[in-house]
Amino acid sequence: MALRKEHAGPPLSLALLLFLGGCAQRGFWLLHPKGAIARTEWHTTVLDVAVMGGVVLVAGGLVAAFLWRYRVGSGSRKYDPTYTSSLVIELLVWGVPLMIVGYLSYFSVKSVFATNPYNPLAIRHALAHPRQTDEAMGRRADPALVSATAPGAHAPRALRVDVVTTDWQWVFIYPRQGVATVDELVVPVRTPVKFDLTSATVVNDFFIPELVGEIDIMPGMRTKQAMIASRTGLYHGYSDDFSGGGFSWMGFSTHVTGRAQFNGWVRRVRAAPDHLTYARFGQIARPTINLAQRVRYFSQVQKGLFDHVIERVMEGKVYRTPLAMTEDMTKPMKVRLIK
Amino acid sequence: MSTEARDPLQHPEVQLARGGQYLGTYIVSLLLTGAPLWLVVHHLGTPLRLMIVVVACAAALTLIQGYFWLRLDFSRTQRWMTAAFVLFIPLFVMTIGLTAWMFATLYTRTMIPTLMHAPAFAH
Amino acid sequence: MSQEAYVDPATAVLWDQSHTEHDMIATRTLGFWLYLLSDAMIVSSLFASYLVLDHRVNAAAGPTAGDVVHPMAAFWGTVLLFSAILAYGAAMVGLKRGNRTAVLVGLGGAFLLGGGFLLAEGYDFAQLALHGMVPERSGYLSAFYALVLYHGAHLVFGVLWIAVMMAQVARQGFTPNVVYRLLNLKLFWFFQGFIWIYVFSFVYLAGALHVH
Amino acid sequence: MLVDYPGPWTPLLGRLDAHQIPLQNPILFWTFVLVSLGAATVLGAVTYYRSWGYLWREWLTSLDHKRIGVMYCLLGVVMLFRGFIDGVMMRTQQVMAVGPKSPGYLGAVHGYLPPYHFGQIYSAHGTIMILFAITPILVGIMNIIVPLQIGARDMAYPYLNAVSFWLTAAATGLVMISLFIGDFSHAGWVGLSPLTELAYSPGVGVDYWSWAVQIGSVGTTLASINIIATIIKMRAPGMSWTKMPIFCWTALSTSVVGLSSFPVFTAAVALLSLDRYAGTHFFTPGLGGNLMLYTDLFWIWGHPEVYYVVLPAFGILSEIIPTFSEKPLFGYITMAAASIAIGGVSWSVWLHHFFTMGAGPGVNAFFSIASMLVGIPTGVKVFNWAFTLYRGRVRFDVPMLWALAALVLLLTGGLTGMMLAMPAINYTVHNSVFVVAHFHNMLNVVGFACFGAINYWFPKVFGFKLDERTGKLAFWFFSAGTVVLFGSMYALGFMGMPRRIDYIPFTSWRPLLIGEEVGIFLFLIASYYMVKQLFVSIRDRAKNRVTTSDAWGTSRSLEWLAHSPVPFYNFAVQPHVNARDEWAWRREHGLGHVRPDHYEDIHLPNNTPLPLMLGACAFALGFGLVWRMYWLALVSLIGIVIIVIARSFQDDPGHTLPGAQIRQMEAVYPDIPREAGATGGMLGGVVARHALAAPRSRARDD
Repeated sequence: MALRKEHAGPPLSLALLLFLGGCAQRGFWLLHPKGAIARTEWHTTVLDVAVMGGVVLVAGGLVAAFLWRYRVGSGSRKYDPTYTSSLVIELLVWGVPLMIVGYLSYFSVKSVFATNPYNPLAIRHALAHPRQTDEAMGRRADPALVSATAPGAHAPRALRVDVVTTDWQWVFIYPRQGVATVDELVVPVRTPVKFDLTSATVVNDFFIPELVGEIDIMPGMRTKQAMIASRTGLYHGYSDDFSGGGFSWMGFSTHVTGRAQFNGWVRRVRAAPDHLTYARFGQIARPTINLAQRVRYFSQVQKGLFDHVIERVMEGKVYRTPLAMTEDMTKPMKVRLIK
Repeated sequence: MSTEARDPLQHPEVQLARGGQYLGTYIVSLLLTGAPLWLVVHHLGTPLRLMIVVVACAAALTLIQGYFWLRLDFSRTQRWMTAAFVLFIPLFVMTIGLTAWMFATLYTRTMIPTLMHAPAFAH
Repeated sequence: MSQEAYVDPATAVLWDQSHTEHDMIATRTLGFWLYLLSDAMIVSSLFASYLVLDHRVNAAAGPTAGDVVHPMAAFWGTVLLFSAILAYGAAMVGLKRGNRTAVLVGLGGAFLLGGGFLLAEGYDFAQLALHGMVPERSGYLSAFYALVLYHGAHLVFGVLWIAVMMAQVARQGFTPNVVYRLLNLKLFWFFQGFIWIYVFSFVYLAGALHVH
Repeated sequence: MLVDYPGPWTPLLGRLDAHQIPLQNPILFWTFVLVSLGAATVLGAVTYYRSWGYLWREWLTSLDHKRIGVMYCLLGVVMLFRGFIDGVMMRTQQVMAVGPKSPGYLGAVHGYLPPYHFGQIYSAHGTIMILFAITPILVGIMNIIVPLQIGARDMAYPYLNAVSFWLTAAATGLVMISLFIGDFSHAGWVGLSPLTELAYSPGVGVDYWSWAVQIGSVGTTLASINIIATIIKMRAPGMSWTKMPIFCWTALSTSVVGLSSFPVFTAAVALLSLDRYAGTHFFTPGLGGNLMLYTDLFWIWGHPEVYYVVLPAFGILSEIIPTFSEKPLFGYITMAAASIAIGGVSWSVWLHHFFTMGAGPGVNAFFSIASMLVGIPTGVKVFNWAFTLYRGRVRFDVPMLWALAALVLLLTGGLTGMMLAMPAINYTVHNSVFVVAHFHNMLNVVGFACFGAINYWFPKVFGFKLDERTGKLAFWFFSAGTVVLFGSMYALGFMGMPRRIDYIPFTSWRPLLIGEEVGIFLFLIASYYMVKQLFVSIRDRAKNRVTTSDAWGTSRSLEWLAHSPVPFYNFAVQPHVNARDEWAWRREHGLGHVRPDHYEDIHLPNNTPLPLMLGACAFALGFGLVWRMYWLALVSLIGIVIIVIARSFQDDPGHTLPGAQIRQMEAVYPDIPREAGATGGMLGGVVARHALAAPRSRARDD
């Protein structure tokens, strides 16, 4: 994997890291990835910024130097209006960018496959080399994972989560566990998580900045995403593609927990009284703004609900946005607000 | 400064008209649309082969009609039109080709197989 | 790089001496040709839409290309359309000779044959609609109607334009303005045949083949 | 009633009824009051000064490319201001609505704008800035400058030129009237699909957006045709392709891009309208629609559109930098080649706007590489500009300041552009404010170039320079605002902040949002100085009047051979071109003041109100369709057809200006005595026809 090399990028990238590291630790989520995918993405960023930053510095430096040297009143006697072309310079200005673009293209293609949402090689890499991965994140390697991925051992079984977005909430279905939640995602640490995503209404975008990059969530279609989290903690996820009036409130909290805590959480959800049938889903899918991001649990999920949502959408099922919501801008929105 | 003074009928673009070529192109056009039609209607070949024939006939017709009807050649009168047309061809190809390509890869990934291959929701 | 040829300032020509005239007719036809090409971009986006939506998923369990297209009927349309173009070609030959009657007869022929094509197409679409194959039925049908009817709409416009040009030729004779409009109309009319090649091949013939 | 939509409908008024005029909304109410007062003032002033006749004869019915260009620019600047106000409102909302404890006003839960109002504002901001501000300004500049640079008397099709302008104006009118009658789209300037479908946007907002952009894009396509044909067919004798000014090369490239891409946009939005009006299923999620198809078609246009606006900006920089470096452009041939290459490559990169769609890695890799390729010719341009400065004599006049700042912005924009071209990076910043910062960075390159161009060519069009001191103040405040605002926005991008949110859930984003607010405040100060610059310049126009054709003394291309202000016939006799920088060549060889030895008759088209009427019909068509008043749409459509046919029967013969009269008019110019120059009037720097038609006692022979 090229990602190892990127980590030891040119000194410029280190300087940049230092500079950005100086920014407030909290908030600059992209700079502090907590998962293999996000880390690959960040390292690609650093590499790209370092290379292009060099080009920009050279170009900007040239412009600044020439402006200073040849400004009127600089005393420069080198005024030469006939200097209007040079084969060497032309070759350089075409050739060098071409080489740089070639160099970056190589890494671009490589990182495309590393972060390919349908089959991210970065996760395979993280599973194959847990020690490297954890050390790269500034952590001691997890002995459980190291032994689990030793030759002959089975990698931790991936967790499957089906994600359905509505106007404007998130429904997370855990098909193997048979439970579901609204607006809360809980996953175990150092375990690959595989998402299937679809939307009941309009296009959304699944994004947890510290863990995984974006993937579109489209009605009537099913996209996939995969991630692995290397540290426990609370991370913020939200939709990143405008989906109407409740878009700004369309967030979900992502808890990355230890394996035991995860199992405990699943047991807690299984005790919830509510069941998620297609009819119940229809209630959730009515335009609703979950202002306080109140979390709801469902102890049972109708089998094949995810596919059924897609099928119904393909048949033409829509959850209409009421006219009053869009027309009447002054009165509070005539929409279900969960406060 | 008046083109009006000149006889517009002497304009080279008016003089491009050629009755014989028009008629010949007409006959060839009917042949090149009729022949693939005949093959297709009578299923004379595998779909792939027939599709190749259809594409080849369309391409040939493009050249023939372009040259003999629209007079896209490199004469002084017509060269800008020809150049514009030739420059547009990659755009047609990219618009259609790249779109088809990206949706082909998208469909295989995002359309659920059971729904794709069966008339799943025929009631 | 390329150095310019040296012009001696002492003897240089500073102002136009040749009294070059702009060739109004060639300028107009070039602009109109550019318009046609930009219009062809609309057609190619419709083709792109058609190719994408010509898929089992997009038929929404409704009719697919094989059920919708009637290649034989489309071929008779093709004959009518190409004949209309040939008639216009005859008018252009007449124009070259300055023969007003020949131009009017050619235009009249193009008018009737183009109108015939439109009637045939209209009949075909009426049949489809009667069988419930309306554009609202599925994404595929929407794309099919949009593509074929966009071509048809051009022919409606073309037929209207031919009528206007017949009036202008009859009233004004071959003034430069009438001549450039006849040339533009020629480009327009011939170009519709061009586009029809693709509609016929990739909608009607390919539809009959079921290769998707 | 073709499709099922909620709400009442009457045959006469369609969906329109009294409560659609949102007077209960205080923001819109006061806007309405202010706009009405402003309009009343302008109309009153025109009436008071009895200028209706002048306005009608010299502007509204004019086919003169310079006047149409000026009207384009005026329209663009007004809309730039409107879009800017939208920007101020968005920044203010975002800085107010941070965290769950932030208060709400005027019916909003947080801040002062409810989500749908905020959605309309950002959609209007984007649509206006790109399609109705920057595009008209650039088309206006090309309209004025291209014919002058190639030594032509007018565009290839003066009538079509006016039609393009009035279609653009009609579209702009639709956007503006949506403020006060009904609402505007809330689905972004891109028209997010399927949010724009009737099920999710049941109001008329999306219809306003869709008809406005369709009418506007027809206008822009026609303008592109005009510019291409003008450059191909109307060049002055002697002007071979390698002697053509570089701005014309970029205008050519940009117009090719516009000609080929705008139709795709029209098609995409037209199909959307079919969905909304005829119940088809192009982009619906169900029943066989494909919503990504819209996104695809949109960006097939959308990305070339980016180059459509940036290429003329590059051309402007390539004109300003040599002038103020007193050197010819470095690497002319490669600069021309790079302009064409950018236009060409721009056609194969559009998928990078939806890398996250989930297409295969091969597709993403292809478009990633294609997108990066654009960086090569752009880099070439930057280095060639740098070497234009090399061994020059660099002066820092206002146009040069704008141009140099644009150059610097281009560097940062290029850096972030290369980031967005890599899918792995794109996945983390797509749809975040990072993207917003990137394209504002790039559009600011265009904006800076436009401000530079306005300062640079103003004396050519109006005969006097813009005020230097206020110009510099405006420049510095604008630059500071750009750095602060978009620097903060880039940083917020690294925090992962999504674009288009009207409520900010995380308080950690607040400090940078305050930074953005400070930035927009700096813009506010800059716009004050811009207005002041215009005011001061017009007030002191006698002092700032330019007395030679070459306002800057070191200009290079052919437009500086024409008088300042340019007379309505441009060049009394078409110049014969001998060199690449013809004006510089003549100046350096002492030929700058050599006049033609004889004058010939000039043939010019007559004014006509038909383009204005076409625009009015297009507006009525759009308005009728928005409100589904089908009778109005039908009547105005028939009106359009009748006008087109009527024009073809009219066969306007134009009018001829005798050579003797031109000799008299030309006599005014040699050293432009102050009083004589003043005859053009304030706006009529493009010297008014009637003022010159009268014989002049001071007229003398050359």
